[in-house]
Amino acid sequence: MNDFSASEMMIVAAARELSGTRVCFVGVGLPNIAVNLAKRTVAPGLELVYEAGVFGARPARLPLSIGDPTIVTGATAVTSMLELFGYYLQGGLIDVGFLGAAQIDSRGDINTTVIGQYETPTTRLPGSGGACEIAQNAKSIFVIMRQSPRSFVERLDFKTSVGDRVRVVVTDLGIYHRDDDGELRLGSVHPGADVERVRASMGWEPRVAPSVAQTPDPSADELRLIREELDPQGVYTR
Amino acid sequence: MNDFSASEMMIVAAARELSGTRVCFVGVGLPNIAVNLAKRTVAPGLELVYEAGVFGARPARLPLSIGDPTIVTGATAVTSMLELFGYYLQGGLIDVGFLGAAQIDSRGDINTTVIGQYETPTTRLPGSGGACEIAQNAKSIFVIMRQSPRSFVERLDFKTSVGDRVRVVVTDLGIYHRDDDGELRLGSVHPGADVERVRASMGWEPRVAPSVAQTPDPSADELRLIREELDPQGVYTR
Amino acid sequence: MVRDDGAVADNKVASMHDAISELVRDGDAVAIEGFTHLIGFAAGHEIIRQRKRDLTLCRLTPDLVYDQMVAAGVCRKLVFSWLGNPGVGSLHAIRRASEASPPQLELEEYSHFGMVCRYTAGAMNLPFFPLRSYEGTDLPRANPLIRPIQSPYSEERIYAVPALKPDVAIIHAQRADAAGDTQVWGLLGCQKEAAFAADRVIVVVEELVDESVIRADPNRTILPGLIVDAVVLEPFGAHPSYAQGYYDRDNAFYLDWDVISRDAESVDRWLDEWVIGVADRSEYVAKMGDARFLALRPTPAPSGSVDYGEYR
Amino acid sequence: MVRDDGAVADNKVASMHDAISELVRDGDAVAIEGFTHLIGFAAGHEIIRQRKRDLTLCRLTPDLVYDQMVAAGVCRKLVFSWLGNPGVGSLHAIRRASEASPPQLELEEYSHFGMVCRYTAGAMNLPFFPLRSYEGTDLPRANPLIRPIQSPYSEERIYAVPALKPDVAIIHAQRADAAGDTQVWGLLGCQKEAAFAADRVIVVVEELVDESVIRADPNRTILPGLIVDAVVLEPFGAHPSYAQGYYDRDNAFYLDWDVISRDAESVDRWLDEWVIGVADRSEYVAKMGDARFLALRPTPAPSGSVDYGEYR
Repeated sequence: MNDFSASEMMIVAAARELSGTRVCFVGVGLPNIAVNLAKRTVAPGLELVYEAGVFGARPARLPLSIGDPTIVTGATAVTSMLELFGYYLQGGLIDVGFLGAAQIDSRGDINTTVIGQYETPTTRLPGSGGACEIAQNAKSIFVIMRQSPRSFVERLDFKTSVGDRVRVVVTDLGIYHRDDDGELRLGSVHPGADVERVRASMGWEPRVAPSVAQTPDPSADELRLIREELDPQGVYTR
Repeated sequence: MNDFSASEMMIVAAARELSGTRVCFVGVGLPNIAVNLAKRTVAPGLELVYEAGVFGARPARLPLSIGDPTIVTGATAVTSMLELFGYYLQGGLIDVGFLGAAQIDSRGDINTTVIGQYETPTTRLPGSGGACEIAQNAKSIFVIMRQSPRSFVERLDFKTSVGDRVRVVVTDLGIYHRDDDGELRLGSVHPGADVERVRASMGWEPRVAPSVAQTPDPSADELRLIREELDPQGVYTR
Repeated sequence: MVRDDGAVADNKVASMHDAISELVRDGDAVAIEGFTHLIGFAAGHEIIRQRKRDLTLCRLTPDLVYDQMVAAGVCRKLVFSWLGNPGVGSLHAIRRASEASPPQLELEEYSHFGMVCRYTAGAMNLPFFPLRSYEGTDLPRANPLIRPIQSPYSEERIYAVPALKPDVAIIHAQRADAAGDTQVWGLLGCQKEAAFAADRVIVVVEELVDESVIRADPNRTILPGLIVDAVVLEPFGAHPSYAQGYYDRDNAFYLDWDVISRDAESVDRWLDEWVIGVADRSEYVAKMGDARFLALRPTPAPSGSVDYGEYR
Repeated sequence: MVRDDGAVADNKVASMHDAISELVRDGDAVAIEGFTHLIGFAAGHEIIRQRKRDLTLCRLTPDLVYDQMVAAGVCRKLVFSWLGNPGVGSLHAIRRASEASPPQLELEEYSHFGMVCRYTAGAMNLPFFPLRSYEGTDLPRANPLIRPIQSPYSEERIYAVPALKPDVAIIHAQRADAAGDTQVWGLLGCQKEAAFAADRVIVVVEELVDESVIRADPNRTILPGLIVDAVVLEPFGAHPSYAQGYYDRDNAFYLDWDVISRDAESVDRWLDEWVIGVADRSEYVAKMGDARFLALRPTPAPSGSVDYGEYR
């Protein structure tokens, strides 16, 4: 058995869910590594789209931010943000969008705006960015986030993005899919976790699949790709 | 006295009216020659804009159509038509737009759509093209057209473009400006014409300036520029 | 086809015959866009040869290509904004059809900006696009799809046009790679908007280039292969219109058409000889003769190169 | 300045000091745009040095430049869509001001696409722009300027945002000529829209080039000199952000700022040393040292040249 970090497990789990996906709106950090891992494993035809205005990026290094110059050089197309959001995203060409969340609820609705009251927040978060329209226009949404009773909440302090199109939520403990009536359902727990620990790490009583699987360990090949090619300095994965 | 054609007189009269103009939406044919003549005489800072998507054109030859490749090579900027019409025209950057007309009325309203009933026209004309939005968004409108009782009409068969921003109408017989209450007023008659002949060549009783001027003849220099540089083959001017 | 990143790219290269045959269907709304520049004559002629029927043809300026298609009987309806032979005069075949009693051709008309906004709404998946036009004119009465819209921020009322989503867009371009990543320079018209608005896209190019040529200058790309269904290599496929840097507009033909098209029979003879009577565009080009195309060739005017920088 | 066509072109070249002094006024709405790429730090620092007051600062991502400007006290209100240190964490100075009780900074927030649409409406002189966003979220409640709009073509209701017309837009670019004709490659963000929407425009460039360089590739032009009021030559003026093909993002500084900005006093010290304490950007560049900029230089990746053709 390989030794691996929680971040590596999240990346691998998200990458596997991208099997066969064609067009993916990439965020920085873990989603970026997950998408690049998927492209090298389960989704070789994957096209990377960055909200900054890039389609078909082929970054020569791990992008440091959402708008790194390495996502431009060698890309298929660079466009204005009006066209990227208008023609690509709102035009319906994005299969999967990745979102992070400070808070998520059982419906997949997301808060990235404030903790506390909107007018007098205890914590001012970054806000929507493109999340609000990505959630409404990408065909499906992947969420990658660590779970805890503070992040998996019964009631959001603010609804920044709707959960209607959330398909998968990958956390440090397990994998959820949205079921037919729109509730997140725990389908798999990662190695080292179990359903009880998952339950204790969230603010609502989760739906649980009849037979919860254990997420397969990251393979040696997946770990090698992450460690040697995608994040050799371990910026995001250690 | 120089010998000159009616078209040459129209070109020269329109060019003189462009004195000091900065940004001009150019059409093909006579307006194109008039604008280029103005740039070489009374408006050296004139920027040529073509609806096809060109700002700051510097055509090396007389453009054959509204979208000749010679308006692109060496231009300042080439844009999509969305941006040309949206950011330049609707954005309020165009000082003068040129329009032609099959019919015009005493308010400067223009018909370029049909003669006869719209559904069953006796003559199907080209339609609006960009005229309708040029008339609404350029700061002022120049019309160049030949006048006759069939083109200067009391009642348009169809209103394609509104006359609110029409400033000058140059015909083969004279020059009209729109007066304070929005009626075209004859201010000048070309050499060889007189007020009576003008009156006989239109479908309404025109307002006439208290002292109608005679349009000065085209100068030798103006004629040389037209004949040697702008339309050496005489496509539009003979 | 294996790309240098190891992924397998679609090879969408097809003959014009196959592209039109598979992607253009009777009854379709078709947009062969290109404003004076890069007009897809080769595609239009192939549609005539394949005797497609009941097409709704969309274009700002129907130009000679739609005049020929209307004359050939493939078109039921035109959606347009300016109906003329640019710089020359009328489109006589279209006029004959629309002035006939009863009219042989349905017309739905906008202004240039209205048409551009319609494609843009289609590309953006918006139900409508707002614009400042039509106020005080007879156009909204002539076309009830031009409708007023109230600003949510003032008492101001402007106009809207509805999204236009053609079944097929056909775009002529200077170059593309086999996956359909397409680059254009010179006039851009509204080809990008029309293509993103359409269900299916055919790209016809002067040159088929390696993917690396496209990726060296990603700001020059107007369409990603993602939305392209077929790539057809057809040099001189925009003749008698022009391709910036490749060939000039063949103005003599625009003048000739003014004469040919004044009479229905002479149009038929022309179509028989130059469209129906040739197998494809390369036969048309051969028949036109090298000398004609040589005379249309401009001298070079290079753009110069910029540096994107390699960031590793 | 006499151009080769005999016309006299405006020479708009100015020092950063004069451009900011003449064109940015207390109380203005200012947009220093550039999405991760070409962020106008040199201009932001000059605004701080000139102690402008009560500015409304507009930007999708306020980034470090607005964090510094807020800390320096030039800003009354932010209009934005994503408030963070990209790839690093929070903007601490802005958080301190907005989490203070009572808040020291007014916030007006949209989404990225909402901000882009606001500038686009401004550029197009439209009162609003429609978009598919905000449905079912709390954002329209938090910001009542996000309003529903009914399609004139169906029962469908989407959302609209109002036009944003800044008093001043400040755009950093790779190159421009003396008249302000400006070219950018790499990420384009929404600089074109912001500039066309603004009353006044300052362009800051890495290189001042002859008009002939611009005119050789007109499709590369994002702004015509027509809408530009001043052109400032300021190499490395976007540092610590980047200029495609010229220098890389100085990520070490983004990480450093995360530490510096956690404490108001250390921010003041930094501003004293690197902004107030230097006369201009060239002094800042000299103080940073050549080695730092040398390390940010990419290797070449040329776009290649295309042919526009000379048509006479």
